[in-house]
Amino acid sequence: MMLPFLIIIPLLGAFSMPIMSLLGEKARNAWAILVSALTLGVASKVFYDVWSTRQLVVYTLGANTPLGKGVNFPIRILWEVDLFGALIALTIAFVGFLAVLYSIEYMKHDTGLDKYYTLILTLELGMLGIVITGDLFNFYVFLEIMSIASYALVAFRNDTWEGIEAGIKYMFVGSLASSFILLGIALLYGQYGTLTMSYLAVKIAQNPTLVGRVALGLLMGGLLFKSGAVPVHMWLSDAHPAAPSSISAMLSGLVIKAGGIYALTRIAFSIYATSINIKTVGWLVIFFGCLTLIVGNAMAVVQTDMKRLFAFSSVGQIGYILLGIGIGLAAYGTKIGDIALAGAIYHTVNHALMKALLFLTAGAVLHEAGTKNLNELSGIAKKMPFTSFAFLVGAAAIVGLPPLNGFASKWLIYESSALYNPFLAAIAVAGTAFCTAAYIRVIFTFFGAPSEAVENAKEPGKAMIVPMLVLITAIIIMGLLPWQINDRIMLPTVDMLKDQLHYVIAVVGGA
Amino acid sequence: MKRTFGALALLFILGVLLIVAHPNYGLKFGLGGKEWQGYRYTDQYYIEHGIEEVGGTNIVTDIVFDYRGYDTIGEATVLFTAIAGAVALLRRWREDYE
Amino acid sequence: MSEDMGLIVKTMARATIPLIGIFGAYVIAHGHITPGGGFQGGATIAGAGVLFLIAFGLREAEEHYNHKLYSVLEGLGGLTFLGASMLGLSVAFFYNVLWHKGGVFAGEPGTLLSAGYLPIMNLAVGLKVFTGLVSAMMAISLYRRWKE
Amino acid sequence: MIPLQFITAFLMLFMGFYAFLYKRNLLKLILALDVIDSGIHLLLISFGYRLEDGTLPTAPIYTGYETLKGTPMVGPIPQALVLTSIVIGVCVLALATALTINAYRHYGSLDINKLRRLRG
Repeated sequence: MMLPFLIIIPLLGAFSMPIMSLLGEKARNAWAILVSALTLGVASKVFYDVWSTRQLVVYTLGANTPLGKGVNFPIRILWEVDLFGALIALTIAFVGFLAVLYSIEYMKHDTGLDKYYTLILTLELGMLGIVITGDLFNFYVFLEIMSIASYALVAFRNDTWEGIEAGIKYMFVGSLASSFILLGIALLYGQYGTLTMSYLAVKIAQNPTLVGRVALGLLMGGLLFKSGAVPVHMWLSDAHPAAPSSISAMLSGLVIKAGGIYALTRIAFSIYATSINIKTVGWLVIFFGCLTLIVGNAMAVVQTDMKRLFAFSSVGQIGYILLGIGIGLAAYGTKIGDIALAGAIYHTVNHALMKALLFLTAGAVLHEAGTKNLNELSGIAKKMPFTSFAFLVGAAAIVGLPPLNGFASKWLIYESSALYNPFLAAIAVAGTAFCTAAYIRVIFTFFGAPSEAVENAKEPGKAMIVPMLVLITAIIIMGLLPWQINDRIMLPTVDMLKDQLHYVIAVVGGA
Repeated sequence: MKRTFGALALLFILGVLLIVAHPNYGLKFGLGGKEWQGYRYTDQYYIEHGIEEVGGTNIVTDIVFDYRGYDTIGEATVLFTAIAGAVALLRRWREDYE
Repeated sequence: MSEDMGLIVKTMARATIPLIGIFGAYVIAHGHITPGGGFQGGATIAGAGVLFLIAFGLREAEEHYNHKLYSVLEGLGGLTFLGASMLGLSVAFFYNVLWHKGGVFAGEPGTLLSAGYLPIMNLAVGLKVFTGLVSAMMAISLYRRWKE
Repeated sequence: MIPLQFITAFLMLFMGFYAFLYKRNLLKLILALDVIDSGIHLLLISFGYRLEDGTLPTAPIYTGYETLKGTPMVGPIPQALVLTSIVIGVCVLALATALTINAYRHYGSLDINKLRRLRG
């Protein structure tokens, strides 16, 4: 079974990095690329298995069945990979591989690089661990691995004050959020005695108590912190611009998705789906989604720093995804809920690709022109035609122009919000208006009159061009056949996600 | 303004948690025979089957390394990452090399 | 760190550091029988490292501390841990094959060589925690003192 | 009545979050992180306590296998979870210290309000 290798290979890569760095830079870089390429291979194999068989994969660590001898409750940690987890794992491995490839060239002038590659592999490992685990405390441990690796990587350039300040703010907010999540998990263990998500769903369904609701509130609060919802998004608008661009591509594209959105969805749909009045939780998530939508995109318009603009637009897009999940929760049984959820999941994958591309282009511009300030960067298209083309594709996709992949997922969210409650559709469209305004402004600076900061800018090296090229082709391919993707991948994902009964029987029924 | 909002939220959380800690609304402390079986059935399983399934007489280490060994390898990775991060953050600045 | 801790502290440190090391090794090796384990034992031995730094000063500690070696040892500890967990991969990722299938590590519970791969993992984690904590301590104490 | 263990755990949590609202020194905030972690650990450990009709429980370690077979034992899972969570707390503290040392070198002060150059 290939599933354990999804964790073994990055772990092997991370632990052996100090040894490989003894053999010199070339060997270390090649080893990092090899490990992330292998992880991508394993992730696509796992995704293909789950997708072709439409079967939930349950893998117990340490025995064949999770249940103890002669008892009906699970006692071991188990992995429970459904289509949603496998899809996000594939996105993580794909964007992670491109980020490692990109940072070979981009981080060439930095010091302390063998620690950098250790941290980037561990960041990818943490996210992969979150996405496949079926045990709540294990989810917390891998959330901490991901968070600690991202704290260190945000502040990796310790000789710049932005890096240190953003790192400290990100660390304190992140640690508070993790403490909330640990408190929620502790309360759940205290009340129900088990840590396995599926058996917890059974116990909560049997006697939903006040402790269960308080724990859900704490977990939701912690995870909204982690996914950068509005009242607590300040860390995100500082951390993502200050990090090196290959890292902010992974941060914006993957970390807030695997550590925030995926966890929110898994807890809401696989543990608590039937045992709470799901409408209020749905409306709560919708409220935060709309708030994030408006504030994120509105703040993006007024930014002068390119990467801060992208960071705020990430906050805005997270608002879309939260809106989709909120409607999916509020209209739980109906067709509208399915469409909204399919749109949210589809948008998670799309946004990961789009935002990674945008941050990689910003990195290329920063690498060559040396400045992020939009006012000084006008007219860069003449000097760096390919990067500007890449930026154009990314901006068009994120705004939602038809031939590219952003259109399909945003359209699903519009459609479901319009059907469910026209007021939400109005907010969603307003958000897109702000987003379009922000990106048009950047496009104009790209194609304006060349300024002096841009004189000596030229195309970046090959290792930075290839990831951008791959991302462009991925976005265009996903854009050309959106409805096939939606029907064959996204809707089955939604069905498996909402099928809580099967999620539970796969474990408790003795896999 | 932000502080007072934060303080109010904090007091609210403390109040909710204290309600949850009350025996007849939520969590119980010092559980006895039948209640112990009801609430801590997994602990009871480990105490009874720990030795024959793992072989170590220290049940906590049995759990840490065999039943929940995957947590501990995640744990070792957390330690590995934090040490790599701390050493990376405390390295020389680029200007120190001149 | 130029001032010296004096002869008394040095001789006391010379006397106690080996003892702390032995006690830490005991806690690691007997992790699966008596209270303790890889993490606690490794931290105890790292305590001996801190005592060495305080008693003998930074310059002395810097000579004995080779950063490359410590990070390689840390990686090695992690790889041993991973290797021990992959022994039973045919059945499942963390399958305790040394205990279930008998062999050297399948002694009577309570003896040293029992509990399957637990002793190997304890040693690996002990090595990892010791080298990790000492290299973190040295990184913090050497910060900006590399010039003098 | 609310057991004393839970009250102490939640008060430690309250102290930790209080420090984040009102204290400005970075080192105090780092210590507050540790206080919050210790509060949650106390809460977790107190879930494992067991009282079998008055007899005090022992640690779940079978030193002499025959003698301890029947005696009530404290729950081992919270101890395993707290062991993992303590090491996570140590790692967060190590990283926070490294960041604070660099911040002191950049800003010359440990006051978090001085770290305001990035518009929040």
